[in-house]
Amino acid sequence: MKYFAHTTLGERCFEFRRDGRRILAVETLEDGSSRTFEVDLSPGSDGAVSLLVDGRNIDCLIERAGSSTVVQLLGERVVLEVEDERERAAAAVAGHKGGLGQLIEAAMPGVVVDIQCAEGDTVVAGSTIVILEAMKMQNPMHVEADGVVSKVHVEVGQAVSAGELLIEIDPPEESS
Amino acid sequence: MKYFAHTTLGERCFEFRRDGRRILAVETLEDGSSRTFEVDLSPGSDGAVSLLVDGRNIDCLIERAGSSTVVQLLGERVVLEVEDERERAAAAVAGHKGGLGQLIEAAMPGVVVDIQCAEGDTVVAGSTIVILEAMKMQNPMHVEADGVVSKVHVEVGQAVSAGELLIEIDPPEESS
Amino acid sequence: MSSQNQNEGPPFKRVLIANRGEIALRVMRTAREMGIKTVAVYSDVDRHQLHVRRADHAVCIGGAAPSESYLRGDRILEVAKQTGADAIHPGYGFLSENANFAADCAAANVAFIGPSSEAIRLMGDKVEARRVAEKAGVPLVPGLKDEVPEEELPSAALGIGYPVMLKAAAGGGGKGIRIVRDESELLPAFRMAKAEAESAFGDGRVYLEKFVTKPRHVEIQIIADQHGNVTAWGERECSVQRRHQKLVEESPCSVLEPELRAEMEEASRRLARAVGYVGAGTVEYLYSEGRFYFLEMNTRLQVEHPITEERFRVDLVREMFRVCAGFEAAECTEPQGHSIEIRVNAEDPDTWFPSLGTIARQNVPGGPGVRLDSSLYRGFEVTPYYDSMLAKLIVHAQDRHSAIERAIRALQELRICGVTTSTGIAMRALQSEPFRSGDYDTSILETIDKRPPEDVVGHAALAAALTKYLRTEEVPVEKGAGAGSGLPAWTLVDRAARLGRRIR
Amino acid sequence: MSSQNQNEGPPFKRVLIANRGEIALRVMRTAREMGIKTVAVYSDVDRHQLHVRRADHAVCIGGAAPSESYLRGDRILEVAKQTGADAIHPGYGFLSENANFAADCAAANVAFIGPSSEAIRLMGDKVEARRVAEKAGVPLVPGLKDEVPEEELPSAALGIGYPVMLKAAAGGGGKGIRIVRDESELLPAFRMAKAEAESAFGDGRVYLEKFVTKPRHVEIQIIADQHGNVTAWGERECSVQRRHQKLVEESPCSVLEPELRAEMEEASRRLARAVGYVGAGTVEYLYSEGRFYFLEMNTRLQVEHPITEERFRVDLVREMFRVCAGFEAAECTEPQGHSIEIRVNAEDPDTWFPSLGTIARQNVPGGPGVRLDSSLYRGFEVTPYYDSMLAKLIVHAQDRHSAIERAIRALQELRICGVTTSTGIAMRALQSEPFRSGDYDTSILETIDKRPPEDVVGHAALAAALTKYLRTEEVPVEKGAGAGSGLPAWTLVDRAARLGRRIR
Repeated sequence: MKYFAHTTLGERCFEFRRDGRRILAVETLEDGSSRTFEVDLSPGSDGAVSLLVDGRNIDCLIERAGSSTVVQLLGERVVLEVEDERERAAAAVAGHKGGLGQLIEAAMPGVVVDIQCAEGDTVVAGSTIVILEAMKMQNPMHVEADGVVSKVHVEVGQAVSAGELLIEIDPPEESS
Repeated sequence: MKYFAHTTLGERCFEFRRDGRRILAVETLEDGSSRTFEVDLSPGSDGAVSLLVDGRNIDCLIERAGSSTVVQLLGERVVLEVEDERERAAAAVAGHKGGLGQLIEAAMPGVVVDIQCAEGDTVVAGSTIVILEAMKMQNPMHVEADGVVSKVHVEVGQAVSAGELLIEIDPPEESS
Repeated sequence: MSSQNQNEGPPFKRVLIANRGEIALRVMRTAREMGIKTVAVYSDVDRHQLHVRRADHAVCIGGAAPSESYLRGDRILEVAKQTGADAIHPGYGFLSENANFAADCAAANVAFIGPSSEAIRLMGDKVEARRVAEKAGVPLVPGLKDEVPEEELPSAALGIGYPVMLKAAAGGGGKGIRIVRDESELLPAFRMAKAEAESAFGDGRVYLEKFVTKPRHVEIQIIADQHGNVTAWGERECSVQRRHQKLVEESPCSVLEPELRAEMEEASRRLARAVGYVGAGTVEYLYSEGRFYFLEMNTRLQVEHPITEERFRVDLVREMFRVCAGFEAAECTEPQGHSIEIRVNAEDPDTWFPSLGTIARQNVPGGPGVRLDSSLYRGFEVTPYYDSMLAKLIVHAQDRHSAIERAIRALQELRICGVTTSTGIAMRALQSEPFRSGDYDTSILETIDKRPPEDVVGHAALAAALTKYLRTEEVPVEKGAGAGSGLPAWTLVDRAARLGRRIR
Repeated sequence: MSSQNQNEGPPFKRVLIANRGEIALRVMRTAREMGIKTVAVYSDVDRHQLHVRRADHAVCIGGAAPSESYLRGDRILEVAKQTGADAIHPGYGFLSENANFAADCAAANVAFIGPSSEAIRLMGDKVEARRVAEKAGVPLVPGLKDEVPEEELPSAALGIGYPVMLKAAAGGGGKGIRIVRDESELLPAFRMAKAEAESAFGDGRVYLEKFVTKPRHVEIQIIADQHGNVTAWGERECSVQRRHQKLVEESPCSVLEPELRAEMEEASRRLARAVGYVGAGTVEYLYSEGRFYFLEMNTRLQVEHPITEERFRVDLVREMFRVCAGFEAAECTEPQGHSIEIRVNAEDPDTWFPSLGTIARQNVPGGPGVRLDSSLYRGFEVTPYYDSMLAKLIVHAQDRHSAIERAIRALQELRICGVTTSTGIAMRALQSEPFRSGDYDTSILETIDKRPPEDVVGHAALAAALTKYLRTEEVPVEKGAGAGSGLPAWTLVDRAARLGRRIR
């Protein structure tokens, strides 16, 4: 079965095959060609996973965060999503991505110090919509995709807990 | 219920009583008098236990090792045994301590390089009875109490695993 | 000045540390080494924090909100009295620059490990501090305190030196600012700025100030004693900042000439003398292309003090205790090599939001030239109540190049699970061309590429895909030799922390 | 001699580290900082060891027994060739003092990071080493190589100087040794020793040797380059030993006068020159009341090298790479302050048996002046295959008193669960009067009280009793604030390790 890893630098596609203790990994490249390497995996009780890829060592620590996977290696933190063939097929059936509304939730407990929109406003991706104060810092929260504010659930001065719904945004009218 | 802690520096006797979040500890001293102090306990997911005894902090880490308790604090490692009143009573019924035979077991995996006794030998407490080689070191194993060697289970050159029975010693004849 | 004398004996009997986190631990370590007993104070939620567990005594002083605990000077002084503490070390933040608290300590006859209440007050008032600095001959950013008539503007600008900045009196946050590079632009810019300010703020006053190009944050560490000695311990460069928060600091500053360093040290000493300073203090400057301008003086121990300690092999906390107790300040030693500090903050590197959660595990770096000042333990909870700085990684090496390599190596060894930290962005800064060359300023984090390198992303993709394969196709994995526990071999560390919605 | 030049570039492309544990990590850290790629080799049971996980490449070379892996020079050289390594660092132990392996490396055109095969061979043969040392004017323990007739004995003993020792040629382990303090005792003692030796060993030969009173182990660190420069980096005192294994080391030696240090350094340089030494090496001496006597030369990196590194701020591994690549040895720097190393061995402090088990958790020390060179991680298994040294704790401070206090403070912070370690006994040594005063010798561990202090035992008793109370009477304990996980509040850490039968 194919595994697709979505990263900030594009998608990578792998297939794996057991060969005794070793695992063979086949990566399909963009031009359709592929390369194979031998992988030796050592998972540890300290949470670290040591991978030897053709003798080259990749020492990493893997956490799950919701649907994402976070990989720490060489002092870097890489956030990515991995999907297998079945999941990809299921997602395709479930409908096209995008064009859905957004829910702006509080990323941390804090106090709402500014709301930069009102219901009915058109907002554009990247714009600041709410500012939360937490840990003595002003934390702006941004809109991820264009849309129209359908509901504002909070007011300035209100204390909110992590995950609390702040604002609902509908997709822009022309695309829904 | 009373708790008795046997240490290398003698025995300590405590009783405890809940008082909301706090615990009151009463220590019975050797002269029969007692002293009371307030204890505030904070156990942590990192295995450490912080005790505040009348505001004085005792930061320790407690492990069990068989019937013993190992307490690490202030860079010291204290091995002791704790018994409650019920256990003490049960032990008293089960009969007097001592006078029992000893089993000399391998404290670690290794190779037997010397056996300094034969079956029928009288051995005295503290004498070396077997030497195990492990980690490139010669590790002498000692007799804990006087007795007579009743059975030697191993021979020189034999590899043994941790806990393997090496030698059995009966109590000295006059005392059994 | 005397050099330190190991036979002095403890300068205090018992010190209350009116702080939490890594700085409370930092102070306790030195106190313990000096034979001074320590008293921790803590809020309800901090019972299990290391600063409580490492203290000789600990007393709860109130609720989680700082205003109910760590800022309660009255309660803290009461605890000091109860526990017989003859000194209070305030750390940084909280009560450390509170002139009233320092005065209260003095009145209660408990030594405040810091300068006098008056010195704190003077340096804490920005206007007053500038006035004192100017009087002491410490250079300020040249500018006019009042608006001048249009006809006097050109000569005033010439006096200040181009480029200059026109600033709306009522402006803020960068609004209403115009940069003027030569005289021909001056009057048109002035008129437009005035009109803009009028319409935007209803206040047309516009001031003239030197525009500091390529500003770098460079600060001088001083220690002053009660005998009139003020010693200066070189500089720290803190230009790697985001949202005016320092992220990476280094010492020495790679572009500071010895003559200018001597000038800055001398200016700092003059300022300290002008306010009768006693204790450790830091004078912050803007450095720009061979010139320096006074920003402010911090009348306390600075977060980044360890890089000075590593280069000079001085224990600044020890010196604070010593000079406060009346001993003479230690003689300045010869600095060696290069030191870098990386702050480990619980925050998302993309959004710079605080990252809350529980520390599931951590791997700490070690080996030569690596120091970690950390408040972390397994199970540590990052809460919204306090500062998001969890730890400081400090390295020292023989030269700047080696120190950078060592910092990178140590960051590769450091792993914290359960929250997201700022170390990734520090790694980017350390590996960036501007930082490596030394030619950077306070804008560095805005200009560099913040994405992880491509090969690292590729390896992460492979590791993540392989892990999913093992979970999905349920292959019985032989445990790696030495793996130890009975955990299923491919068990992933599950994030206790709830991540924000950004990552989807 | 040149000072180090940061523009030299990496001296090697890729180094294979023919070792494991903390020393493999130590070498890798410097290699990584210098831009040298690293190749780890490992045995079957070491797949998850940190030295494998921190390397750029890793290759399995065989079974757990050293003879099947880390001692397989042929296999290791093969891996070096396969992976393109142009250098091999042997660490200490294993192949580090194997003259044949050094020769094989040379023949295979792979740089052996150490001296020539010939130098290893000469210094490895005790008789040969004494001969070379004597020729180079390095003082040996005075004594006679042959038995002398009774009538010549008094003048010979006078020449050597009292006290002298009579040693049976066939004796060993202290048997057949008699100490003679003045001439009146000499002949009677000689006759008795002879008779005893005859009856005990069937060999009546008895030799005369200087009896070294209050012996201290003091060693000199040298670095020699290929240009004839031999630099000496002061001494390390390693007299805190048990079973001839060092446990605590310090630098400088508290009783060494500068003149004698200079003499010892000069003698060490002469010895190094006599064998054409290149690389880092250590000349070990017995020091006794103002005199020193050659013991042996270790032709490799020493376990306790970090205390020299801390005082001189030199990276000895870096220097090994440099001189091996043909660069000139770094100029010696001025040493500062005092440094102490504590070895953390997995062993029972009473029986000195190795303590096997799995590391369930560890808390590592931090803050100023603390360095940890450790191979530990959570889940690390202490096996009987390899050395029981798990980690080294190194501290540095401005003077000896502060260094001792810092070492104690750091040991208080260090906690290792799952095995028993030697740190308790190190704590006893550091707190003992002989160590604190500096007036100690190699017998120190036999003479000091090894029991923990009474108040500590009392607190441990209370903590253990309270914990049992909570478990037994099953009181619902409120979780301490910040405790974090969902563990039952009073859950004890259960020892995975099986403890020996001594503790019952």
